[in-house]
Amino acid sequence: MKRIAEPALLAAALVLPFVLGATGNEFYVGVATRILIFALAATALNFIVGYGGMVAFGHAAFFGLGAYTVAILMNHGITAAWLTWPAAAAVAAVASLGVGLISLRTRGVYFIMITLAFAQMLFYLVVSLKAYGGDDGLPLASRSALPALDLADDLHFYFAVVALLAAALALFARIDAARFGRALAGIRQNETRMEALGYPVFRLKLACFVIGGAVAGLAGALMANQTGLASPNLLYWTQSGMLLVMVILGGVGSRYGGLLGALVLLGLEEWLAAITEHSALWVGVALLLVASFAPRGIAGLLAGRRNG
Amino acid sequence: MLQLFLEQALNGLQFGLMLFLLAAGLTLVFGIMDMINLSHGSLYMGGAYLAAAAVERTGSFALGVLGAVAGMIVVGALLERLVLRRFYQRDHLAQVLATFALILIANETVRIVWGPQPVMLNAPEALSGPVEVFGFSYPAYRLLIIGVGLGVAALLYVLVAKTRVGMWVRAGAANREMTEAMGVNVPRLFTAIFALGAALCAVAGALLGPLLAVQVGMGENILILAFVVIVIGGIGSIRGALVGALLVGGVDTLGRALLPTLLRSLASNEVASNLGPALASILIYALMAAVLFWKPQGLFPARA
Amino acid sequence: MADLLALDGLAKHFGGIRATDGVTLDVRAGELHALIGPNGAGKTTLIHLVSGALAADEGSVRFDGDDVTRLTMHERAGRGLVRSYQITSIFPHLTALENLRLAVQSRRQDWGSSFRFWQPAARDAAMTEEAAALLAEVDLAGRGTAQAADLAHGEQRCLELGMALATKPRLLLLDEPLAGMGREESERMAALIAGLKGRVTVLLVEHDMDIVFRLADRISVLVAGRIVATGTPDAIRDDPHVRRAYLGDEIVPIDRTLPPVRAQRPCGLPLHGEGRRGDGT
Amino acid sequence: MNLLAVEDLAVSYGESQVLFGIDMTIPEGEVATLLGRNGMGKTTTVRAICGLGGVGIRAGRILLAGEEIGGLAPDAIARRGVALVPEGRQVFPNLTVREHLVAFAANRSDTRDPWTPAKVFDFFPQLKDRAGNLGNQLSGGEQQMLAIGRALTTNPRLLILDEATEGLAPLIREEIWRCLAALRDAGQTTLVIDKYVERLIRLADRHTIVERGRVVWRGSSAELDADHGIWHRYLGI
Repeated sequence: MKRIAEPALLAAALVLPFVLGATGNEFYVGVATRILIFALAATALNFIVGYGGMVAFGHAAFFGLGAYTVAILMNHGITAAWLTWPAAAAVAAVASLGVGLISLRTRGVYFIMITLAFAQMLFYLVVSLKAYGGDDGLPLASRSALPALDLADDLHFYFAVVALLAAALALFARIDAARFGRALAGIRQNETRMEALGYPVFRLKLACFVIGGAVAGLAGALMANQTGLASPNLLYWTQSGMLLVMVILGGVGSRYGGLLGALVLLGLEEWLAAITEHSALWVGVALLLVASFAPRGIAGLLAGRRNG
Repeated sequence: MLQLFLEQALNGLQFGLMLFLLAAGLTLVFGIMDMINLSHGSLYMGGAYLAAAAVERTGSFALGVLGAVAGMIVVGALLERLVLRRFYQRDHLAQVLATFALILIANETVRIVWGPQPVMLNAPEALSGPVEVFGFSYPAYRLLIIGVGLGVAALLYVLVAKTRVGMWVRAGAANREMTEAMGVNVPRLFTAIFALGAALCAVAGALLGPLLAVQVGMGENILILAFVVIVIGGIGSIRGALVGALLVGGVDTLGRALLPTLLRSLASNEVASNLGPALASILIYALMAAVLFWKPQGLFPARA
Repeated sequence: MADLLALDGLAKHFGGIRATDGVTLDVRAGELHALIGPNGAGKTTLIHLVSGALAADEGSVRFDGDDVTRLTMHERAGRGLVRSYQITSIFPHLTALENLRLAVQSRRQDWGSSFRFWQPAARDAAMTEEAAALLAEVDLAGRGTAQAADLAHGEQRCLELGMALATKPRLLLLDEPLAGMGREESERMAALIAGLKGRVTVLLVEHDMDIVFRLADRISVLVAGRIVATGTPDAIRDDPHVRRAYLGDEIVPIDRTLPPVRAQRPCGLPLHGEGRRGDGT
Repeated sequence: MNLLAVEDLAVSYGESQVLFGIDMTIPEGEVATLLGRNGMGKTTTVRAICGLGGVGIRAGRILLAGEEIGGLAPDAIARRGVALVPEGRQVFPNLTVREHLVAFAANRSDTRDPWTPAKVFDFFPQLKDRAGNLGNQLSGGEQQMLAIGRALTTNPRLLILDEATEGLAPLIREEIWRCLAALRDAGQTTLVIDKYVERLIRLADRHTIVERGRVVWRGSSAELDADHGIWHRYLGI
């Protein structure tokens, strides 16, 4: 089942823009790109929440920092994606290392709140950068440049996003099966026992937090390219809430949880906006229903149906 | 300079007291029911809108506030009975999802009823002017807010510290099962607490309405401040909420007023006016991070 | 024999309660040393202090000559001071084999660190082999693919012991390994513990006096946070001071027909489901 | 007249069944005990009687003065006159001693001479000195006295003590035994769990021994005192 599902999924993602093009819906290539970028950010958050067992409520900060890194570098004339995108991930990684070093001293609700606090600090810090747009954000002069692909072309950019998302999903699956991922699984289920076994739990969790932060930074770099703007709103707490909602909606700790969550939430928004003025109301109702009746999210629903 | 400081200190007190009204309900719900309620800010928004509607209908500010309080008590109790109660036993993630959904629903409902534009809520005519205090003039309406805030805080203190219901609430926060075993109907107590929290939100929403804009989304901005307050104070502690609220209100207001001035004496004008407001906003989050770093359970942990 | 573990004046207070009140105790290399005492005597607290789960207020813990009082639990574990848990502490959603492999993987000195992100752990053949061997050693051969949560209580206790062994401890702290077991299961576990003698030094906390007196090389008696006696099983059995102190209830005449220590055993064996949160603290 | 009657009670904890048909009665004014090794179902029985969480009643009935209370909410059971002094005492860390005695005060047995906070302070003079202290500032013995006092202020028809003297120093234990004897002499119906069988024989009228969730023996104090084989077989003594 799974062996067929994954290549099929990838094939569908690759064929999609041609179908949209053939049916005169090119506009939706942009929509799909945006959804997949959020899917990447949510997948990164899911690595922290679902694999590492840490409920972080400030992930948008790393997402936003990635966007700003690309925008600021471009502002200084550096446009090469192979430079700026890794730089975005690196900046986000450094930031998440700092945040994690302090936040991981706390547990549970306090961890939720302290990660939120740091994200808000970064939000206000970015707002104060008047040289880089302040409240209004920093526009990108163009898309980042790659030797082989023409990223300014929406189709090429879409393929780049698909490739990076697929790579990230594969990477996380690989990590999960490796020693590091097994250690995380142990920490998630019984942290005290892992300590007693002699695992450096703090450093393992920190590494998990940093990896998740770095991938979110990469997603931010893509987002800046997609919208042509690094906006402070990318770092605001409601954005962190949205990412967390995607993860919970899709399925915490499920490999495709982030992807499913972004797909369903943003897809639902897009669809409802087309048919009703008050789409947010129905999105809310849908989320409430999922929260009430699908404790393991959409991934749980799908798995449940397959097993049952 | 002294006058500026005093005036800003009063502003900080006023803001802190309003934050306390929001944080008091939030900390009880959080501490006792172990429930993260992101939609608490929506109750505040609901209170402001109801007050605006009631003032317009009755022409009386006082009646408007009372109407908002009565309305939000009903809304709060219904919300608890029909929706939130299902999530007490669930994990925090499910609570985040559900109450985030409630924010979306609340915002859109308000938009449907009152439209997307901000609505007007004016301070009562009689209090629109300034009065003399400590040798300088200060808006009378803000003094009213301080007065009401102090009064409600005192009432809450008596309720929680001196009455049997208050003892149940504290006992319930520390050990729910034992409280039930002593004969307290905890589910009913929860509904009452939630309704009380909604009433306090309504007071804050109605009183702050004339100062801040009554608009969709007003709850989200202040919600996070309320969370900061209760985390600083210690989740579940009313005393902690009061101390935390006054700290956050004071630090935020004084920081905004004084930091740019302070920076100007250290750096260029331009840097100061750019950096000042941001630093002031960051201040309270830095405060919270610092508190959690040294006291990971907040200043007044409710559970020993 | 040299002392592998030496506690000196170890104390821990909770509010006004002195859970551990100046414990001085030596465990010699290679011995099986049992710690007994009535409920609430502070045995669990002492285990926490030795393993590093709690920080001592006073006194010191020396392990193999080094002062480890200030080390964290995982640092002590890294030196070979390893505990098992009274309330079964396993990874419920991993299989029995994965539980053991994770425990084996914890030995950095043999395998290198867990910061490996690419190679699937399941393909580490040597690690898997060792985990499988341990599985057999603790009588769980054939249960490797079962989720730990689905194992019977006695099997979970065996798995728990296996995980502690997987770390190749030099000193193993066993906290009530027989808790909640039936007679047969207890005997099976006792045989497993007996099999450890000579291979690994053990500090055993256990309520089942039959088995303690059969297994232990030496016994220490903890009452109200203090060690009141240490000696061979025979010496402890005959020590009138121990009898009186251990019973704690001087008024009760000791005229039962059964051997004295057993006779006054405060009925032992906590079982899962009975909501105990450790004794006395 | 039986104040408490437990009839063929079967109970599960989560997935697994823990009690398999417990029968037990306590006549008005008597003291009964539940005996057995740890983990044999004593605390589960108490939790089922009090309606506390996690315990699911699969079969059987629990009658308080003839009225079915099995499956009621814990607060409803408490208001009908059952008061628990739980294992581990569980005083409220953030309430003062006086507040413990005021918060839940009621007269649930309609007695003419009800327990009041003042009367509890007379009963436990030690608590009076600490009236303003918080629950978590007390020693273990004081906490147990407070837990008993807290239960008494509800004037319960049935008082239940789970591990009445566990973890207490010998002298304090004696004081608890004296106080339980005084309550018995005042006519308080009581169910006690403890491990000091000799003391329980002197205190109580009737005893029930559970093993692996079943009643394996029941009888009077005289019968239990006479047959030490029972002690050995079921209590490991």
